[in-house]
Amino acid sequence: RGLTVVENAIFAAETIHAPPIASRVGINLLGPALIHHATEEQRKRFIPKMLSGEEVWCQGFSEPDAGSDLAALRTRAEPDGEDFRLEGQKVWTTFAPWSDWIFVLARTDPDDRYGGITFFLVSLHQEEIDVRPIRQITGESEFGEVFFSGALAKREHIIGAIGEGWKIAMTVLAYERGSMSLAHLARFDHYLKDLVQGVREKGTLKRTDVREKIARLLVEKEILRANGYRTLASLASGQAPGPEASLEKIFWSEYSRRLADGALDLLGLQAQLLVGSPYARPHMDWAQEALYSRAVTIYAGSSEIQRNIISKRILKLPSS
Amino acid sequence: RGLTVVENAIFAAETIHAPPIASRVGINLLGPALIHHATEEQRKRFIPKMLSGEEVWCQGFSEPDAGSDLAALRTRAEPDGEDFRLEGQKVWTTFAPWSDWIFVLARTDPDDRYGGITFFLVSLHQEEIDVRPIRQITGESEFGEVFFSGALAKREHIIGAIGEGWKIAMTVLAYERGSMSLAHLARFDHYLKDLVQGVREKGTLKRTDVREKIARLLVEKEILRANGYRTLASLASGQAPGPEASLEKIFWSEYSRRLADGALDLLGLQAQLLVGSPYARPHMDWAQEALYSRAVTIYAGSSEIQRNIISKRILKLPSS
Amino acid sequence: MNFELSEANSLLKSSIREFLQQEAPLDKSRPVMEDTEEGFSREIYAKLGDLGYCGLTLPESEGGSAAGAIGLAVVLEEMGRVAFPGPFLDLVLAIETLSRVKDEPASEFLQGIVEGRKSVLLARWETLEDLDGSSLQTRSDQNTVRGTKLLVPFGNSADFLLVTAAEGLALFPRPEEGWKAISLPLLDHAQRLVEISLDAPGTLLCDKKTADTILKEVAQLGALGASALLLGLIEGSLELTLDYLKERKAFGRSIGSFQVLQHRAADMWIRMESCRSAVYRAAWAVENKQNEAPLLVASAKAYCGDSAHFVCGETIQLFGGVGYTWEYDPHIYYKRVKTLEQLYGSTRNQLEAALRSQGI
Amino acid sequence: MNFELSEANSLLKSSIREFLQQEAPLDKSRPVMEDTEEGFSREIYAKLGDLGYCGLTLPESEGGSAAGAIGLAVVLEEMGRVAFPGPFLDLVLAIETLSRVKDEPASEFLQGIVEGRKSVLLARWETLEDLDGSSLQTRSDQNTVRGTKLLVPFGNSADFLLVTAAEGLALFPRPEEGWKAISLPLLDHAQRLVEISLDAPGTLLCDKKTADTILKEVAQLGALGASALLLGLIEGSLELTLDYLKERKAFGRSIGSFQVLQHRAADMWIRMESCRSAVYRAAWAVENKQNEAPLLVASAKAYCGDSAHFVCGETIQLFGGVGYTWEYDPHIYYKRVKTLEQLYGSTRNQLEAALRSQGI
Repeated sequence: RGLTVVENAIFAAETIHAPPIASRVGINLLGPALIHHATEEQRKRFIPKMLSGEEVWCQGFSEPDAGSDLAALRTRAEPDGEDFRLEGQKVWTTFAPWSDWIFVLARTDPDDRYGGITFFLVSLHQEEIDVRPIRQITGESEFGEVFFSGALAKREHIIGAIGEGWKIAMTVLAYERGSMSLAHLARFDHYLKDLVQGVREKGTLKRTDVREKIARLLVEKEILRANGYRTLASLASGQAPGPEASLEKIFWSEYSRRLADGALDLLGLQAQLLVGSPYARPHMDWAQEALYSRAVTIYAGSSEIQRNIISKRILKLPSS
Repeated sequence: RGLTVVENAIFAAETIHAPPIASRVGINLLGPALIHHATEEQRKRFIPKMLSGEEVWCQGFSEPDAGSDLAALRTRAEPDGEDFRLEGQKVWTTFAPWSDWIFVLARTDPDDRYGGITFFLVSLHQEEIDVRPIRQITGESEFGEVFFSGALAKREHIIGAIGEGWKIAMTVLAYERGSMSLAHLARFDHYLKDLVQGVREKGTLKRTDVREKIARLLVEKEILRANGYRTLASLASGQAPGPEASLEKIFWSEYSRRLADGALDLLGLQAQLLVGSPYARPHMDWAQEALYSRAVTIYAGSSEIQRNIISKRILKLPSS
Repeated sequence: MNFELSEANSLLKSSIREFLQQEAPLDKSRPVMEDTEEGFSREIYAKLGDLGYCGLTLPESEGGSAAGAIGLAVVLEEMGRVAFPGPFLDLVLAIETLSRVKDEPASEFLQGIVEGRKSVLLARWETLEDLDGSSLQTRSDQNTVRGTKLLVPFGNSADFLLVTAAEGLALFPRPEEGWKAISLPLLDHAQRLVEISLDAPGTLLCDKKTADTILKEVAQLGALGASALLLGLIEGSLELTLDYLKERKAFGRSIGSFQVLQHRAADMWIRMESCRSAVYRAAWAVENKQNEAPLLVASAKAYCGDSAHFVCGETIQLFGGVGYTWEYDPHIYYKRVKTLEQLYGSTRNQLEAALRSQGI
Repeated sequence: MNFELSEANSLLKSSIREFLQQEAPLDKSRPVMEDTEEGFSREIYAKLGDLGYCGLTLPESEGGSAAGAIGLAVVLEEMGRVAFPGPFLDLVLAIETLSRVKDEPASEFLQGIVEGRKSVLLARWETLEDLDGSSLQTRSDQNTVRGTKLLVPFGNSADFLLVTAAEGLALFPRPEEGWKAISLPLLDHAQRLVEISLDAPGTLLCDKKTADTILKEVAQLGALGASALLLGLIEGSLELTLDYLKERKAFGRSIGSFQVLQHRAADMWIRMESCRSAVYRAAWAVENKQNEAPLLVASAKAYCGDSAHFVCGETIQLFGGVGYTWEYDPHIYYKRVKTLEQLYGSTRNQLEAALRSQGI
């Protein structure tokens, strides 16, 4: 029956040290959606191979003109007998180059902004799909673009009903925003240790300016953990995550930037030396992390989008 | 012929140490407007007594429902033979309780948001005007509300033409925002000296966290000075201040908050003791300054209004 | 760890909230802060005593309601929300100290204090730096206490003082003679901080070593309590802000519809929720004697202090002109925050304590 | 003080801008940064030499154009705007050093360098901390230089090195033997930082005392130059941002119409204008040998560093997804800023220097 949310977070926390394992997108993002919205057959068909890593998943949500404004997506699903054919393009698809399946939001009704979106599971192993990696500012290519030109999307692989895609996507995004923060904490614990060690070796750990900055990073990390436990407690008690998940997404992503910027400040040029270069920190690539930390406030709903959600859906502030 | 802008700033810089002298509003704010827009007679009538301090001026712009949105002002000027009668209320009028004259923006046309505003010079010594002081969070009452019930506003004391009030008000606000920052610098130099002295006496001037914070306050003060010189140079070369003045207003007002907050952080509870209380800093009332520094980002156009001006009028970013 | 309040604590929350709405809504409290010499209402404190709030944290055996650290946080959060004036937290800390001194002279009259009939306050500090109070100048023998204590909140109203002295902890009934109090007016006009010079009869309750252990535990409770107060102040201040954003109009629309102000409010809300997580996680750790308690309490105090400064300061900004007037309430919250940032372990000291707790 | 550029400097500004638009617009420079070993185009540097830019700050008597500190700032601001690759500033600093060493071996070939035919670079640092270079391990006598220098920007491409040694400043022609360079790949892929180990013939140009005086003056010019580069990077990055804000659409409107992004852009603009004031006020003070020069240069470098980090970082954020791709330009600016924050007097060292200049 898939992982429970708690197991999910623990799993993520345990695996975070390992190099990004491709099955994480499936387990952490699609997993909860299947548990909440899929049929028994669909779960039987997909969850075991997802857990075993036999089938690797990627997420087909964003499009070149539908980033922050996800509902502007234009990928079309045209009926073809029982099934559908996909026409369009997805972008920022993490792990796309190594995936077997993709879960896709596509339009089954061009005129209904939200109600016209359907959630498909689609095999990437077909000629009508072209995957091109995108190079990131780190130099790596963890994600890519996916082009659909008449790709087959089977009716039996639609999750929920036709037109329910937006609702299901919101579940996926909420889990992406919420339950992941404990997973990131494992990274941050590890990083902060390296920073303290680096400062100690540099001989500046006694400087009060250094101490204050490290203390703030330590304190905020504990706040992040407290928030994470709270979300986890409410998820564990069965509630699907709501707009509150935006708090966690903002907090962990902006913390990760403060942490990396802090390290570049406190460790100086050493933290900008790529791993492998002489004098670099041996076990922590601060340069890459500093760049990566610029991405996390953008993907899975930018900080700006999260603040819109909070002010509109939680604080109920009026629209102009 | 009134003070030149340079003299104006120097004058302000020299007088800033003295207790707020009531003639400053007239000289710094109305002065430039008279020089740019008044007739020779009007200048002869008003500027000498303004400079001598014989006639004290206050500014009647804001209203209870026209703060940030100044053009929403509703004080009416009804024709009465040659002259006009004022009906309405002004608020946040600095020095109102001690003033002889007030320069007022009033509506001569209810239907023309900008073009319906006229700039009047009005004597406060008449029964149809009631001035009530407003108590501030510092406990003092430097400003007040002014109620007009049929107060006489003479045609000969209109500055510029009827309906030109908005344009003239913009000159006043630009000078208020621009040329004052060097005046404030004199205060900030004085305050930062006291902070350094206080920290020295506290014995924490050697702490690197304290040093970094003081250094940033010192550096930003020099940036503020550089900006001020630049504005002054362009004003001195004859240009009336434009939207760029918003930069200065934002910088000096937000700096004054950082400076006061920094002192309360670095001096600890001592900085919160009111002057006169044992153990307080003898010559600097940081507690009052900390409160006052919350006001400066609000009056003369809040920081939010200034950023609107910059993004719209300088960066030409589109309206939705 | 669970964030749901126990049934007992939810009940506690609703009762104290109801009590404060009845007895001390801000409009009733403001005249007390502004126009009375003592700065709080003895009458209301007596009622709090009758209802058992003063003995909140004491075991039932000592006439307390054993509400523990979480219960204390619940009550103080509500008091912060209405900026409740007076030395409630200080009273609780003094009572906690007394109850930890297992010694007759203490428990003898503890009852009267728990019932709010008499007040006792801690006089710990001798410098402006709120530090651990090592190297004390105050001297005490079996019969007299001699010295000067700084920063006694509402000290002028105390019937008894618990004084830290070089020899240990001394109990000091307010005398006719040999008691000089100088008030130290602060930015926060609701505070009644005094410096007290003593030279009068008092009793030594325990030696320095015992006193230090006890005061360390009590200081942790103080920092936790102050964090809960700060959380409450944030809640009260943000509530004012949201109401104002919704009703105030400018440029022909409610100012709450401007995206810049919406995001500011979102940031304030994020701080509030994060402080809540921090306070209750720390309270839980203290109540359950977790090893991480020192880290979590220090983190909560430091983070709540910074957050409250931000939230209550932004409230003034978002209120615009009226936010700077005495008449409106935002300054009440802002000023209270400024005092709490410094007392019960200043932000700077808590940050250092957090590092130490991790051996850094 | 006057912020209007002199006629000569306005002319200088338009000529260098035109030159860079011609020879080194960012789309032409990117392959040079990304795919070449040296990381810059010798051809373009030779042209800069021919046009007299390398000798920019030298007196006419030495074949320079005596543009002074303001002229240098003007040129570097334009180079920053297009993220011009290579060691131009380092070249100028080395030339300034040589011209200050009034000594035959220097001026002898200075001409060739000023004309951009040969390159000379300073090798000052021996630790990762960019400090004043006291306690040097490198040794030099009349005939040889022996030691290891860290952080020589584009050092691999130098024909000559000016090496700081315990005995003074040594000139070091690149030999066949006794020269070992290890590259230190950085966050900024356009950088070519190397560590160089030397054990080969070189000439001592002046003693330590003279060297220290000269290097102090040159370091001031370096900090000023880096500030001007940072100002230019801010301008280039903000320009990208404003164009993108105006053309990119979301939720059916241009994203530049969202108030939150408008105010972000306003903050970026405020930083840019403030950096401009700071850089030209400092340049003016250096050129006119004002006493406040040390304070103003330190302030400019520290403030421009912080501001550029903010502005170029926000550019990535405002570009959204594409801002994180290699293909788009924001990362070029951001990465360059990160190196400049650390070199030519790190922000931390400049803040300390600012205090010292005021006797604090």
